[in-house]
Amino acid sequence: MKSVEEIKAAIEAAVPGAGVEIVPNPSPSGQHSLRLLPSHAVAVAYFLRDDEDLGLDFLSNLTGVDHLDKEIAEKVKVTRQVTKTVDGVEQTVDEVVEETRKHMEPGYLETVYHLFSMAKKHGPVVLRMRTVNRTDEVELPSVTPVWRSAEFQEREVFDLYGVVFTGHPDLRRLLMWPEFKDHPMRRDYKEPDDFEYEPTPHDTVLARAKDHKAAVAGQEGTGTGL
Amino acid sequence: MSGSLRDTNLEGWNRPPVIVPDGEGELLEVAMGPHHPSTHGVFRMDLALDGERVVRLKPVFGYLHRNHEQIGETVSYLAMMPYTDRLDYICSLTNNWAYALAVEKLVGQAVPERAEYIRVILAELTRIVNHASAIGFLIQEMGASGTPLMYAFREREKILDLFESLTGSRMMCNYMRFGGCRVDPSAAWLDATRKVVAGLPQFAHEFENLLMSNEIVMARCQGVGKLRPELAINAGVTGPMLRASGVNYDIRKVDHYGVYDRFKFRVPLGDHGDIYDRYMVRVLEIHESIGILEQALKEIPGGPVMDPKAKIRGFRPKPGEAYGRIEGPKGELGFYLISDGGNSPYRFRVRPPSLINLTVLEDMCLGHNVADVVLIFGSVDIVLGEVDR
Amino acid sequence: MLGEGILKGLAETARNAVGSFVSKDRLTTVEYPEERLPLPEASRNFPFLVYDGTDWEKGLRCVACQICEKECPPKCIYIDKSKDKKPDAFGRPQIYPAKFDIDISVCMSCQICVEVCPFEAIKMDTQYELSTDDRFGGLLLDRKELAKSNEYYHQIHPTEASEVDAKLAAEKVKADAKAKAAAGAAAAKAAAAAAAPKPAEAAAKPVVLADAPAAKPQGEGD
Amino acid sequence: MEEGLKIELGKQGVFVTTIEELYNWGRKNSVWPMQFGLACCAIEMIATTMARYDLARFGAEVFRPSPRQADLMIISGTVTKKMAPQVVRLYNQMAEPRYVIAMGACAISGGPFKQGYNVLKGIDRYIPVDVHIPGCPPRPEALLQAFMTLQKKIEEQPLTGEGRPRHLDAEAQGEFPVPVQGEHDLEPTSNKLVWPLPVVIR
Repeated sequence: MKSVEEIKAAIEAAVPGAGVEIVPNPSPSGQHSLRLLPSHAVAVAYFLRDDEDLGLDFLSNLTGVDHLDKEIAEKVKVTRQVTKTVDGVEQTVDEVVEETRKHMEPGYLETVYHLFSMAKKHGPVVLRMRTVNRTDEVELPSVTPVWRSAEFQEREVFDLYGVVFTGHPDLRRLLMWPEFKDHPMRRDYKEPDDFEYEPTPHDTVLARAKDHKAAVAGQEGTGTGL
Repeated sequence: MSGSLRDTNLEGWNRPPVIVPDGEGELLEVAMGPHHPSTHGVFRMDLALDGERVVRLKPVFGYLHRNHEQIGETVSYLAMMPYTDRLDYICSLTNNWAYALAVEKLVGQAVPERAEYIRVILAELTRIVNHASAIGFLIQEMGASGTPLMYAFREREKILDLFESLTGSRMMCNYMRFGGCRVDPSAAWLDATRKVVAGLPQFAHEFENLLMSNEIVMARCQGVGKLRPELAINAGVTGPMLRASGVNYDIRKVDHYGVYDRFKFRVPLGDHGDIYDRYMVRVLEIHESIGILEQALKEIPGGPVMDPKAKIRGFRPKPGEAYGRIEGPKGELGFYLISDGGNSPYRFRVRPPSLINLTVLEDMCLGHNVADVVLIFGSVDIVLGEVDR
Repeated sequence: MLGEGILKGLAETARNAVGSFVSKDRLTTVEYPEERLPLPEASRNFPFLVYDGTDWEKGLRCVACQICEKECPPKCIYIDKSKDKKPDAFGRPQIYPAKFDIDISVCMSCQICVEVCPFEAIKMDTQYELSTDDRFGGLLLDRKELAKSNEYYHQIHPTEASEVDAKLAAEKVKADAKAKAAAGAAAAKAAAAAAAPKPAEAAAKPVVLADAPAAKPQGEGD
Repeated sequence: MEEGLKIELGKQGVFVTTIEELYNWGRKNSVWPMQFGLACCAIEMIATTMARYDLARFGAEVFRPSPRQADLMIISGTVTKKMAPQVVRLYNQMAEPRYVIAMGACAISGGPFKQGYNVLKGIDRYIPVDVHIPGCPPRPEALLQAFMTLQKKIEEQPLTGEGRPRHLDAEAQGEFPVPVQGEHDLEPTSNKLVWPLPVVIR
């Protein structure tokens, strides 16, 4: 099978402006991935499926990943001009200072695709796409018209992560009930408070059981069991 | 498989046109499930019927959504192993293997030779259990209440006894570890397995005789629920269902995982892609599995079953990701793990063969009678624990 | 011929029906309350705590290191560490579990607590007749209900128990030798520099305690 | 009548019984379960009805698909929040006297999955449960034993007065409220009448 670099070159030759980016994977599995731009993703998908050499006719796995807003602290070397008194004379000297800068990296939702070829019996080729943010701009193009196997998996990602797939023929919740409002696999999802009886509470459960107890005590003034 | 995909027109993948009744009467909408005696658990199909014929079928999932993926992201790598048992609860050992394989890929862990042989033996026993009970359930849904399922379960009990004496539990084995297996099977266990395996061909033969040429089975199954190979590939269908449509794709042959390339076995392929072919592919796979078992039990080497360098507690893989997959009895079972260097995976994803095989359920059922829907659904061979996770 | 396949199938069922009178292989029914299948040695259901000697409270091998509590996948173990130390079955002062509860309405019988326990203190029981109509009292086992003697362990898992005993004995010999050596060295040292001898327990104590989780925040229960 | 005398008479070939005993004997030996499998434990439930364990020996081989014809509901597996309203509805549709066995950890308390967002932490939040079987999954023998526990319970029920079966009690609650699937969780999260919350003393 072609390497990721070759696939990238092939995609860029076939789909101008595809803007494919290689995401290296440091794990020994060596499954590096290609990040696509949502605007060209469907064209790239058709190319990958129909190309003579690649023939990736089988979309095996499609899933979402949630990345929260992250505060990144990085140390930057900054050159500053400092006024110093050297030998009784005031001078302006360049000085290199290390500074910790913090910036917020906005969170995003990511979808990951694992492609194989049944005709050529090779794979996987891993693709990724990102949404702009986690709140309002969560649209990604659907690949269901290209690979039918995406149909339920995209519905699942929509259900659990809240990625909206444009072009999906039937985008409804897959696992949760239709009235449900949240996206429970997101990392900031808060579960409903139903920890009424916990004889063996631990870590997160302990915290939630405590919260529940406090809430109940505040409401009724009566204590219940953990 | 005929030619490549490009000569088939998949642009119109959207379903065959809905048959609209001609004026008289209306479509009858039926919700089949979640409590329905024929479905394999809690599964619901919303059907629209024109008389007896199905004109629309929408599966509804989630009645057994147990949040495996969320739990996988909160507990440690080791603690997730027993949860994988409960994904496809008929075949816990293949689930164990798929998960162990994914983690081994993630950290580049080698597995001792003996452990690989044991894994093959257990996986093939599991495959026999699964296929036998799948056929039993299918025939039960056809109306033969009891007998075939009874025979399948009689054989299953024998294999389950082997699992219990090795792993400690009948169904939820929790046996494989990253870098090997938990306990070394004794010589007595291997002998007992040889004895059971020696009895299996007779069972397979009887099971075949019981049903294969039965006229009722043939009348109900042949030509019903056809699946075209092009659609099967495009819809990501895997396992016996894909092979029944005539696509030669068995991950044991393609990925060469474990020590499968040391064994001689054939991949049964169907021709028509109907219920009968799916059923026959499973029957033939039981025969092939028995062949693999005989070879594996003959050749099993000595040695450790666990890589001594493998870590069990405090397992923290370096950041990275891996997708590992095996040929489960139901199809391609994959685990996708992203590690951020922590105690538990950042993302834990199960690629469920049962769910994705159901993508084509509507296409297979359209135009058939309601009674056939139950059969077509049964021939997909799903387990709800894996569909909904 | 039409019907041939059905006849063939009927022949199979007939063979099974007749066979069930002559072959044990075909008549598999076990009449449960009266006759029981012997459980295989590896069989497991719920955990129990092993104690040495005769007094369950004194002989518990558990030292409340809380590793199993941390590793338990469904988090069904609850341990409270004791504040004081009590001598164990071999007379060494040890921390003991002041509270050790297992909620068997949650336990998934996965055996991970047994695997991670460095003290061979928790093992799997084979008892399965536990059905009860008492939801809260009957399914939360405390340390008294969990404690079973080493003899019982030998009864249900003979091979494994003998291995464990051998291992513990070897460990004890090693620890004793080490303690003796340490004491000897200390004595030699003391003779040279008149320093105080090291207590033997420090050397005998397994190293694993070092990474035991920190004590739980106090006061979550009342 | 004294137990000893009864046994003695039995030895002489005279069987003495009361209406109550006869009635309960009939009831306990014809408990028909509902064919209702939820998850992993359902496979063990099926195994119990199969050749080796043979539930038919207890007069319970007739698994009825319809709740109207069933006496016993074996909750065999995880009840999710999506499934809980249906389970309660099925229970409501069963005719009295009806019994419930919660088979396995998930049915009792949510079991290993109780940390999940879609898992109901025990079916006894909505319907009364008669027998709990711990285990994940319980062995078929454990289900048989629970079945015997239930039979014993039926046998001991008096026909009048306190503790009589619900079909003889005109005031017993017949319908149990079916929870509604709300925007975040089930509403209400439990039925306070059947879920008396215990206090765990720590």
